Amino acid sequence: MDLNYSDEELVFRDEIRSWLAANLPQDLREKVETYAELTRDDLMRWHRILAQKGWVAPSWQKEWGGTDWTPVQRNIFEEECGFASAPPLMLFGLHMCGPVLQRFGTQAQKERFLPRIYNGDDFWCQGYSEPGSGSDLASLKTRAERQGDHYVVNGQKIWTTLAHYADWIFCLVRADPSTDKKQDGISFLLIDMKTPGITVRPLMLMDGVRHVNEVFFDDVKVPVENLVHEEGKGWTVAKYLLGHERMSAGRTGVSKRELAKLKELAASQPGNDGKAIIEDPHFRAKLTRLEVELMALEITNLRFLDEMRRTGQPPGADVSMLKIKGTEIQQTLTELMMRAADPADLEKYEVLARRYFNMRKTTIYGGSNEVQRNIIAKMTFGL
Amino acid sequence: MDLNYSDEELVFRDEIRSWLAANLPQDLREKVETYAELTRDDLMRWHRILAQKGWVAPSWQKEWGGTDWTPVQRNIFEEECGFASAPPLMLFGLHMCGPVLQRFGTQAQKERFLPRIYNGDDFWCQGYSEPGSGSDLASLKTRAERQGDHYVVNGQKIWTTLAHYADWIFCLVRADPSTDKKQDGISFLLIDMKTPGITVRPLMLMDGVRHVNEVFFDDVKVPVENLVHEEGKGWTVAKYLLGHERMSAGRTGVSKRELAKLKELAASQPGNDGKAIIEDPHFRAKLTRLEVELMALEITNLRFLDEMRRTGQPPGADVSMLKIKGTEIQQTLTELMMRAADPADLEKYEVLARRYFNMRKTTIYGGSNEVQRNIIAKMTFGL
Amino acid sequence: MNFESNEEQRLLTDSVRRFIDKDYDFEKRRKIIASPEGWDSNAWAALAEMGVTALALPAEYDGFDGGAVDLMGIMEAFGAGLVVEPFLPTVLAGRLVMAAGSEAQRRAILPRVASGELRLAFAHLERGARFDLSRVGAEAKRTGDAWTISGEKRAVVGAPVAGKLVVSARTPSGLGLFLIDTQDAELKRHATVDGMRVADVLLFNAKAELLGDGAATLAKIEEVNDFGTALVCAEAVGAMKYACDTTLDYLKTRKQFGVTIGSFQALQHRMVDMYIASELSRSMTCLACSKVDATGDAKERAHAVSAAKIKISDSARLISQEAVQLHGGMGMTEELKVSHTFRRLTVIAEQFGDEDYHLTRFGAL
Amino acid sequence: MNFESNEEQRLLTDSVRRFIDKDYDFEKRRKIIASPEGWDSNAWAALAEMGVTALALPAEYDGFDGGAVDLMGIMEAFGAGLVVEPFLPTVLAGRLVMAAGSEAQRRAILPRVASGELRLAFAHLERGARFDLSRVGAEAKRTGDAWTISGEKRAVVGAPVAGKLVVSARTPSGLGLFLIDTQDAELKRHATVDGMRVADVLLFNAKAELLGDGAATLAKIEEVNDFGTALVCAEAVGAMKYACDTTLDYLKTRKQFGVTIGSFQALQHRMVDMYIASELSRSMTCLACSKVDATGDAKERAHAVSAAKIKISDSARLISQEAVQLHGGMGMTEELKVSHTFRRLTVIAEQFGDEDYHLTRFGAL
Repeated sequence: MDLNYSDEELVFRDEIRSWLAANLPQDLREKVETYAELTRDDLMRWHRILAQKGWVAPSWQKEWGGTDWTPVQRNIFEEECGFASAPPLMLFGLHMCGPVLQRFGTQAQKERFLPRIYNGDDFWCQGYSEPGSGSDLASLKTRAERQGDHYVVNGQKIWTTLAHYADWIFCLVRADPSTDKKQDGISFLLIDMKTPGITVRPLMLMDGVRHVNEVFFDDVKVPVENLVHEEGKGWTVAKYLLGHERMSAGRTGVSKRELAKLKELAASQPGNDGKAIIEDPHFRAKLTRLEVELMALEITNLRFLDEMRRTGQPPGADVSMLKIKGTEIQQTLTELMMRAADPADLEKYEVLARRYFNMRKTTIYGGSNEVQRNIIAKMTFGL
Repeated sequence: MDLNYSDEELVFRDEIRSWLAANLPQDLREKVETYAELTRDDLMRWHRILAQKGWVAPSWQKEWGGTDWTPVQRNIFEEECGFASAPPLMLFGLHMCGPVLQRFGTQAQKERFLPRIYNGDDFWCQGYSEPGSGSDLASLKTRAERQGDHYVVNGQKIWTTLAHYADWIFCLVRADPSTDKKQDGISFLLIDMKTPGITVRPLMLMDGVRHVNEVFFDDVKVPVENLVHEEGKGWTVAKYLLGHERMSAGRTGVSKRELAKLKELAASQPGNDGKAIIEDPHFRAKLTRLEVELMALEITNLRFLDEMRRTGQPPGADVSMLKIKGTEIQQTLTELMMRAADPADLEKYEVLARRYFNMRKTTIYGGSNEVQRNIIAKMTFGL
Repeated sequence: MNFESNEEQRLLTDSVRRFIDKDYDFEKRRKIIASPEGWDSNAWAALAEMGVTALALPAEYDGFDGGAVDLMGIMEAFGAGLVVEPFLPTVLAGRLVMAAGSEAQRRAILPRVASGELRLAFAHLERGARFDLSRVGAEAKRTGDAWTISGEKRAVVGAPVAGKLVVSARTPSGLGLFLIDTQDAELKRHATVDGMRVADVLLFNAKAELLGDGAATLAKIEEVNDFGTALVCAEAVGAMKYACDTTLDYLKTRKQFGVTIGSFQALQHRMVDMYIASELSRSMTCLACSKVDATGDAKERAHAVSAAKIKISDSARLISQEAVQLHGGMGMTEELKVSHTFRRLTVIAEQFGDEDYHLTRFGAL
Repeated sequence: MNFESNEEQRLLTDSVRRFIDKDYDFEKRRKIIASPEGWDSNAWAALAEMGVTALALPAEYDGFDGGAVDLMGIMEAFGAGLVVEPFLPTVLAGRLVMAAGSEAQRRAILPRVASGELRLAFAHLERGARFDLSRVGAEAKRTGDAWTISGEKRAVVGAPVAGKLVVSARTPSGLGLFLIDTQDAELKRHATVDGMRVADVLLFNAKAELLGDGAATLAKIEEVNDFGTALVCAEAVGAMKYACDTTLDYLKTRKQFGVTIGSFQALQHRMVDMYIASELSRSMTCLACSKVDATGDAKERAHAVSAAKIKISDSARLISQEAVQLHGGMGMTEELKVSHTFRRLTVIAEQFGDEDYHLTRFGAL
């Protein structure tokens, strides 16, 4: 057993680290570090810098731009980006639509969409949840009726992250409402956001920022060539994505950066006795427990990567624990930051409180933590 | 709103307190305070002292020895007994069989059993749980078949507290195994423990002490006059008892005494820095939170009593929260005591560890805390 | 022993509740917090009309001699309705005028507070002090009979809408309490995340009127602060009750996998734990309010108040977080009231000292 | 980076596991802990035969140059099987002889430890010290070349079955480590709640042999103590895994209300939380063991070990309590192994410092 990176991996890490130091624009880094809102341009600028370097989609197939990195290298890259305060990459194109097209798309679909995703020409969003179907995704109702060369889509999506920035949306839609099993009869469609009949309505979250939207489809015509995989096989596609999503849910790189910032903050903010709040034993105990949880998550994440490396298999249901612990840690981080701030410092408190509010979503979205527990109970335990 | 006792109640409390100071034998008090095992004689000696004073069964009907105290007075009495380190009263006769006979018994049954329970002539135990039916009590299988003037009882009870001390057992048995609803067809029987065919087998708990037993019934003949209420109506009797049981589950008097002892202990035991462990901020925080929970429980208990006093109604399902919090507090008390003990003091640690082990049962028995949560969800919330 | 409200308490609380239901619903509140002023003079007038602003002041100054127990039901109603009117700062500063001021000052100020004409705020907090009430840096200077204060008071709740401020400052004899006209200070106005209006109050030789100073001043501030803590606990109880009720409603109506989510046992048990936390918090609030009113012993009062605030801070966090979680995505939106209740409970958990502060304070008693 | 055991580690761990399955099952263990000796010389011989007693000693003294990582799987197996043999005290004291003793002393002691002939224990703890390793009151006196020690060492695990004891005591140059023959001490024997044998060791001018003393002694004790902490974490991981597995089995077989209790979602989610705690504890144990072996930096080592012990203490409590609770009454009985696992985990949570101690230690690094 050896928990250290190998020499090659350390060289790799140093390469990433120094490239990031040289190429991550200072203004973007600052925005990330001050929790400022990132515009579409901010996000895409960073995307394109990475695309140009050839690092924007490490896990893609080589021919479409993948880097052939090992799982450990990919993890190092993500950690370093997080630690360097790089803006997040928008995952809907890179981690979701891209892999789906590579696995299920036609050659024509691949050629049409993959380069544009890679280069950051198109901004993608994800149309999964509906008002009546959150955790119970398979009960979705948005209807796609075949009419000649088109599907005609009617219905509503909700919680659509950054739909107001998006050029394209990939959707789960119901092709056949008559199936016995609700998982059957679902299709996976790619829809141009400029198609007539699409309305995007903001859904303001409690931090006062527009992150998510409702998207309404009113007789939206989608060419049949935008169907991915077979009609009625959308659930297979969705399940394929599930594993992808959870593996990166730990976000240990970002959390390590935030922990370092929390410690700095707590060392600078007053406690009740004139000393810094970090020296308050109650606060310190919470901070230490958080740090321990993050260490445990990080090593657990490495254990999964090591297993992937050895077996060549994607991780099983246990990877849900990365989502559960990763999001709990992210939430506790923001909570302790808010609590570390001097309550007399209105600006600081407000920025950190809003961030705390916003991060409450992480245990809800991407499969709520309750659903993740159900998954472990069912798949790992057989209950 | 007034959270203080009235002047009359204070007079009453002082009367109880000084009587206890004068009449609680020193050796029994010491046994309680050192967590020594109480023998049958210890328990009955205290029972008889209280019986002689006329205070052993305050809630009974006046004609059978009840005191006509208000709910608040009864609570004061219980608190004071707990705080004075009086031995526990065995509830199976006084709080269970006695009230059941007064509510459901024939005049002959009352006259035969109540005075002997009151005076401590008979030691009672409770035959409810069976190996296959713990929380799901109604699924019990012990069979009582009518044969002429007798029921013939066959089956097994488990978790029978102090059955090895007992003269009598009251049992839930199945009179009719053919009913559709498993709650129907259950009878409530009184059985003399000396009847041939009864075998008591100890079930050692992990503190190494014999508290509970298995009781086997092998063609045990029980005269029909020992049936309480009607044949097949035992479930009505059991439900009647449920409310009785939970109301006294808070045990705030005993817990307040134990909290005081915990503080004394923690002030006398070393921490890691040469100061007493009570000054360790981590330990102190746990202790304070425990004290706060106990304060909250005590006042919540008073709120329920106040409501009973005003409405004259027994408390509803909400009283389950007294059981939940009361037992959690009792467990935390024993856990912190164990942790306060100097690990170098083998005798002290062992006594306190065994007590911690033993108290784990409190969240399991008397309707597990999971069942209590189900009760609130169903009865209070209507879920 | 008696947990019931008396007749007057019940009647007044019912009026306040009816007023909130009718004239201060979620839509109305949304407009108020979006308005430039951030409070509603009509609502204020209505509360004054009902006698709320006079309740906790002595009868000799047109008040009703009420205490924390009398305000408990009203604060619960404010918590449930997320009322943002500057009642709490006004009543606290009013009680400081009562505690520290001269007879003439009381006569000049308190009847105007009782009538609702004058709103007050207590400017005490400074940078670096966190919850330690004794840390005051602002300095008062005396020239003849006139005082001026220089210093920076931060995050003063209610200051933007107050006519006068009660300000703490150092004097030659220790700590003093002063009255200043709000217009004599420079205010940096701010709307906080829970919809309240606060201000940083910057004082440059600001004209001030001495209420009182000397050794007893800190004890007076502590007493009024404990009073405020008890009240904010009651407000939290109302907000927690709302959060529990609305979450239970959601569990009963929201369907997933073909059944209501309230049928899932894991969620039921969590709902039970929220409910228990809410009920225990109510008990502790009863204790704190009754001790604040009844005891003259500062230690006994602090014991009850800190214990209550520990429980309320813990419960506020548990209940607000669970309420949002059990609501799923909907709980995250501005559109649902529960997200605003979440924010208010988040702030209350820290207001008048978070549970860490009160753990230390309780432990030192 | 690589979490796999190597071939030797796998083979040895498998042998130990097979041995426990076959010759150290729950019934056998019950007999051992009920016996007057409280350990099993046959089992000990078998472990020695397999090389377990030699594993963590240097090759030059007949050992296998192993470290904590090599022992990890074995300690897990011990934890799962609740093995009560005095392995941990022997290996810790052996490593102290290695760290502090002279070449001659090593030669005299270590090969006998490696072969299984000699069992050791480390007599360090005294009343009033709790987990602070630096608090030693026992005093060593020198007369010519001969040393004697007076003092009381408490709760020394393994002392009743050890041939020799490593004892810490004050010397003129600070702290010293000594060897004494167990028979030169007065032992008050005791069987602890988790089935281990310990003794209070009372020393009255007991003949002692100096291993070493001076400024570096405390650091050596700390290093070996961290080694022991890492090992006991591994033992806990094995015990927690057993507790989780057996609880899951119980959930799958025990029926109530006509269905297995594992179908209740509230219990499923609690089972998941136990499982996650167990897996995260395993990760932290990997970290602690590898740092104990690999780093020469005491601070880095302490950082990893204290973090691991915090996690393991928390998890041990959660898992042991939940395992008993989910077993219902059966979990409370002597008859079920899980109640013994509960007891061992309770003791482990405090052994080598509870989480409060390690929170303070970690915070001070």
